[in-house]
Amino acid sequence: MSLLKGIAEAFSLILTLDPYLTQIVLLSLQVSGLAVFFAALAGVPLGTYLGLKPQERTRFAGKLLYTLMGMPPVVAGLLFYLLFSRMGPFGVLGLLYTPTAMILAQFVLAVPIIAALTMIGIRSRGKDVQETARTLGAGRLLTAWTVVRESRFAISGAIVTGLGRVIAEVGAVMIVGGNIEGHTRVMTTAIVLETGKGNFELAVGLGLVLLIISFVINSLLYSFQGGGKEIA
Amino acid sequence: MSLLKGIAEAFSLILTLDPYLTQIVLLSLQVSGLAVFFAALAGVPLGTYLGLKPQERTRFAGKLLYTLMGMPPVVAGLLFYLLFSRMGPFGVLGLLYTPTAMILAQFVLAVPIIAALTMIGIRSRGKDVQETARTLGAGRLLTAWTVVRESRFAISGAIVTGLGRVIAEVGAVMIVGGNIEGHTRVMTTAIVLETGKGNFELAVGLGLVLLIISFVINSLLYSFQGGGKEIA
Amino acid sequence: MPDKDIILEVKNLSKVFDKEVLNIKKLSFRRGKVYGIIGPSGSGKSTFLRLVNLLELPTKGKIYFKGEDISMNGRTDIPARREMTLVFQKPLLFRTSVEENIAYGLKARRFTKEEIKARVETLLEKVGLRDFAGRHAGTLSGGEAQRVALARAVAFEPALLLMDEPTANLDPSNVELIERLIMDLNRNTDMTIVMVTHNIFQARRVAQDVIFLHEGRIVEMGATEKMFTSPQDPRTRAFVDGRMIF
Amino acid sequence: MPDKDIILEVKNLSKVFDKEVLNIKKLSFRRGKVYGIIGPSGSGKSTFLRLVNLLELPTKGKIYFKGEDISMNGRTDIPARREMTLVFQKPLLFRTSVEENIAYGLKARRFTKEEIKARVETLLEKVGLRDFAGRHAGTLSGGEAQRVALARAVAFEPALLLMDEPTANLDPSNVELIERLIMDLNRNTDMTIVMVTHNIFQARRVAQDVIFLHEGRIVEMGATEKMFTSPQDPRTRAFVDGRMIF
Amino acid sequence: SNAPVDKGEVDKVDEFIILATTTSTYDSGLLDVLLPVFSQKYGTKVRVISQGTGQALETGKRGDADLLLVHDRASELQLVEEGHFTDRQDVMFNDFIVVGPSADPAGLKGIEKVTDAFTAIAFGGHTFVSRGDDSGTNRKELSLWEKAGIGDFKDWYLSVGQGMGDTLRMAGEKQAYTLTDRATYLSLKNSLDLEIVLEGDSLLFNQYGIMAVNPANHSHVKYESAVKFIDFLMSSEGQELIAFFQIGGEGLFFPGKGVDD
Ligand SMILES: Nc1ncnc2c1ncn2[C@@H]1O[C@H](COP(=O)(O)OP(=O)(O)OP(=O)(O)O)[C@@H](O)[C@H]1O
Ligand SMILES: Nc1ncnc2c1ncn2[C@@H]1O[C@H](COP(=O)(O)OP(=O)(O)OP(=O)(O)O)[C@@H](O)[C@H]1O
Ligand SMILES: [Mg+2]
Ligand SMILES: [Mg+2]
Repeated sequence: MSLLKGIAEAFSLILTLDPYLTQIVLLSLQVSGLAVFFAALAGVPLGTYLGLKPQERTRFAGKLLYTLMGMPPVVAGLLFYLLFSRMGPFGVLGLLYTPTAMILAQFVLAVPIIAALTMIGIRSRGKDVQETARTLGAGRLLTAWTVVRESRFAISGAIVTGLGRVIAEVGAVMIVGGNIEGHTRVMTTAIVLETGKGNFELAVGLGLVLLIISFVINSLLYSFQGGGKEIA
Repeated sequence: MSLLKGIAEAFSLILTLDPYLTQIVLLSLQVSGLAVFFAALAGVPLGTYLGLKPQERTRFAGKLLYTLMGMPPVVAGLLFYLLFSRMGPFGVLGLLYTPTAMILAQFVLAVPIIAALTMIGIRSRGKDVQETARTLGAGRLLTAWTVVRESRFAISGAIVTGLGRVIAEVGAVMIVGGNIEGHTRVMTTAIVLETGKGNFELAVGLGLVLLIISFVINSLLYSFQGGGKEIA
Repeated sequence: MPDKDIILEVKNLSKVFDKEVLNIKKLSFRRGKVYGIIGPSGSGKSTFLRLVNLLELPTKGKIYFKGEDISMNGRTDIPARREMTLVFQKPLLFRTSVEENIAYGLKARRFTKEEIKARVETLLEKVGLRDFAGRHAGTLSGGEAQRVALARAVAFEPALLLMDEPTANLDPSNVELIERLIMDLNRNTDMTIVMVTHNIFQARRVAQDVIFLHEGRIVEMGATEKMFTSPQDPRTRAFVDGRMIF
Repeated sequence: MPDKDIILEVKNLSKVFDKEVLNIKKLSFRRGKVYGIIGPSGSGKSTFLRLVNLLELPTKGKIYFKGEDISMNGRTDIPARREMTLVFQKPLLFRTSVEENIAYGLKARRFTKEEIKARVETLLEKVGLRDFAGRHAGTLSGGEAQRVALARAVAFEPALLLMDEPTANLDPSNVELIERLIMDLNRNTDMTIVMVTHNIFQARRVAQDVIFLHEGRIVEMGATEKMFTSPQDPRTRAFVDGRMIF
Repeated sequence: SNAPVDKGEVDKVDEFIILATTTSTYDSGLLDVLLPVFSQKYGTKVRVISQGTGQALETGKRGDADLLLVHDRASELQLVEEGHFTDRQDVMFNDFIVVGPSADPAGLKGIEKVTDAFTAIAFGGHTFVSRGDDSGTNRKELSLWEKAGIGDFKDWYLSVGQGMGDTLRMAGEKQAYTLTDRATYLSLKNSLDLEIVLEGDSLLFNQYGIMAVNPANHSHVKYESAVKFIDFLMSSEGQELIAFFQIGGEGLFFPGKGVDD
């Protein structure tokens, strides 16, 4: 197959909404979307809390978050495999090779990313926002909300970075998801499989979709970061 | 296998420097180390150049870098597969399934990360450093060197982020490396393989090593970023 | 029962960071007056304001606001805070419109929409930013931002207005505008105003009483004119003399 | 052949950003004198200094340094730059020791190690930072940093020293120290000093000639005392009168 | 062999050759026995890429490997016919088996014909894990479903797109049935919670073939070394190594050709 011909065929697969391809893309978005949604629910408050503490007093938490942020997806996959396998402590739940297991693994990968980046974002300005809100008589809740709202660009950036990272990863979803067609097969695992099988049109088609999604995610990220800076 | 017993055996594999494990770890370090070394040679100057330009004039380059930074490793892997396969345009080089191909794929993944993060780091202070150097009579070369040296924390952070990202990725090295024992088998591909084969001690052992490496990398990153802030 | 006219009083107030940076035996502020706090860099001026506004907790000592001890138990979330405010030297404006910024404290106090609108309008007029309501705060110049911050602080008519160097680094016309605003507030409201300043001319122009801090302690205090014409403490004299080269 | 004593001269100098922010018909600076540039915010003071130091390129016009046109061809990397320097309002110190900072310009000019060591020592003494050579620049206070920046700028004895508000936001004792340094340089060297300042008192204390800028144009210029005692232009008068409230 | 080797010349020794093989041979551990002996003897290393048979055939057709060890005899012969590969030999055989949970909910243990067993699985809706990776085993499995007359796969049928080892592991985790080659099953048996529930049907015969990539299509392939490797496997030494390879006292492969065409 020539590269160009493959890309052309890939485009036609995308434009005709090939059902196999569509279904994989939707599952990817669903799994990573849910994982990141829950990760944001956990990570944003955690990052905000840490970001408002003096840096000296969160040195350990900061290091821990950074370490977890660098957790290789395959290691997270392995860990969940051992936990969820029938011989493992949570084997009875029967979660291995289900989308739930994939969501959990990606959740664990995304939480430190979102929390750490939120923490950094809040640190740059959050303390001042907090104090300003307090001088103006804001209560705890309004203060917290103001801090989050004032760092909305950084926080959006954190969430989008998390999404970009998990939607593109293959190690964890391969190990805990098992790449079951129609059930746990997502874009990345499908690309690996179809490349191996020599179905290059499909592989390239999926690659293009993934690339477009990454492009959108990173455009968002860039405008959040750029935006954050420009509006000061 | 119980999780704890597995970890104990994994430790003994690590401590006795099991040759299979050692060799895989060393190859990982070598491949990712070289990829990041060359990526730094390309990415740091590029990021510095862009960081010194007015932000308005690098909007496109910035967006492009961010997009490439989010390039999913499997997509990079697929691309290099199609290029390096014998039927592909660079097939004659015979690079598919070699460490060189893995280094190239990881290089391509690391360059945008290093360039983009360098760019951001330089932006925060580089313009002022450049002007200060120029007011003091520094020539082009000294000025450039001063800018880089003054942003050394940001740049180190960028490089280390790149290293952390590529050493943990599995999609690209699996596709272009082929996971050949003793030749292109790195930590991440080995973990996937050994998990599949049920060699959990080995999988966990490799996972631990990878985790430790990530831990070191991220501690460095944290201190670069924290350090950058504190020493101001 | 303490003097009804004393809005703020501190006793044996001490703050220790690495070392003790503030130690004030007794100091009281009367309703409706303007106070200037002067002192060299690092003398504890900002720390004092932050303690009073409960942004920091005192290491020791008591702070009475309207006769009530507001520093007790380390609790900082108490109603008295809603009756005072502090304007930082480099005020932070929220990343919203000028209007939203000024309305912030009013919303926190559940003022009605109409009331808020009316106050915002009046204040913008007063600080010379009549057409700025819809502007994004990030687009303001330094002097404009400082004026918005002041408007935001006085919008809810606090009984006590604390200001940390409100005119540092502004150009003369902005300095004049802000000083006029302060004097206006003093004339037309019952507000007690405490302002920290590096600028002794400014203290002289605006403040009725001056407190001179040095290494965390009150070196001298009293009516402004008296401090300038006949300083008692040699350090005050040195500082006041310093103006000759300023 | 231009006057040997004129170190800097600009002719028809104009800079357009979104609109024209500077437009100077003719202006010259003599060797060994101290000039003050005064004007309201946004009047183009900083822009003028940046143009002279070739950090910006003029939209139009010529800049002559020692009689040589240094603004030609848009080239900014020319030898004349090594004979002048500009100290920013908020100087940036490199993230190294104080000593390394001061030595920077000397190293760029290939001074010997011994010469560098000697000069750094003398200068540290002069700016009152004798034991600071080994200190990391990041640990300095604002006033200390400003003094190091000044030492760094004069270390290589530029023929032209441009300063952008060198004492803004410093406390009086630091202001005095820096003004003394400037007056020292004026007395003991042949350096031409151009300083931008908001502070008209400072101009009066330090500068021999004053240039008053308004909306990018020179409104008035001349000997300092004359400008203050009998300003000709109504705008100068307003500004000089403004000092009454400062 | 259609590429005569001139014994007069000094043979060029290649540093390595690339062997694309099905995951079932790879996961069984057989190559760990064969390759060192070959490398020792000829000074040529063998780099192994483990793929499904379909992928391996694709890799070979593209010239990204030098020789293949796979098990889909019909396709192999056709591709040799089409000129993609040469020097094909029937190198060894074993058989496929159906494995499943010891409880055997579909009751396969009493069934002899694999097509009946598959019918029982399908009608009972018992979970079946398919490799779904276009491997030899996968192709065999698909042909068996076809023979059983079943074309309607529902929730109970999991196509996982992975190698034999992973597929067995997944079947174990899911307590499901799957079709596997005997060698891989035996090599992983101890860490699996699966039993053989059906074996011996002649339909389950599994022939492995070895063949070289045709140098006429890809001039870069190391054809001579590939032929050496094929000759080595077909030699009495190679065939004995295959015959004596055991796990837990059981032989995994039988040398040579199993059934006449
Ligand atoms: N959070 C803190 N941790 C440690 N030391 C502090 C802290 N805040 C203030 N200090 C120290 O307390 C002392 C008084 O600081 P403060 O900011 O009150 O001085 P100031 O009078 O406002 O000075 P300036 O005129 O420079 O603003 C200084 O020595 C300062 O370094
Ligand atoms: N890079 C730039 N792009 C666009 N406009 C600029 C730029 N730099 C300066 N200006 C504009 O040029 C005008 C003059 O600016 P300049 O900084 O020279 O003023 P200044 O007299 O130094 O004021 P200040 O006293 O506030 O420092 C201002 O209106 C400013 O907004
Ligand atoms: Mg202060
Ligand atoms: Mg300026």
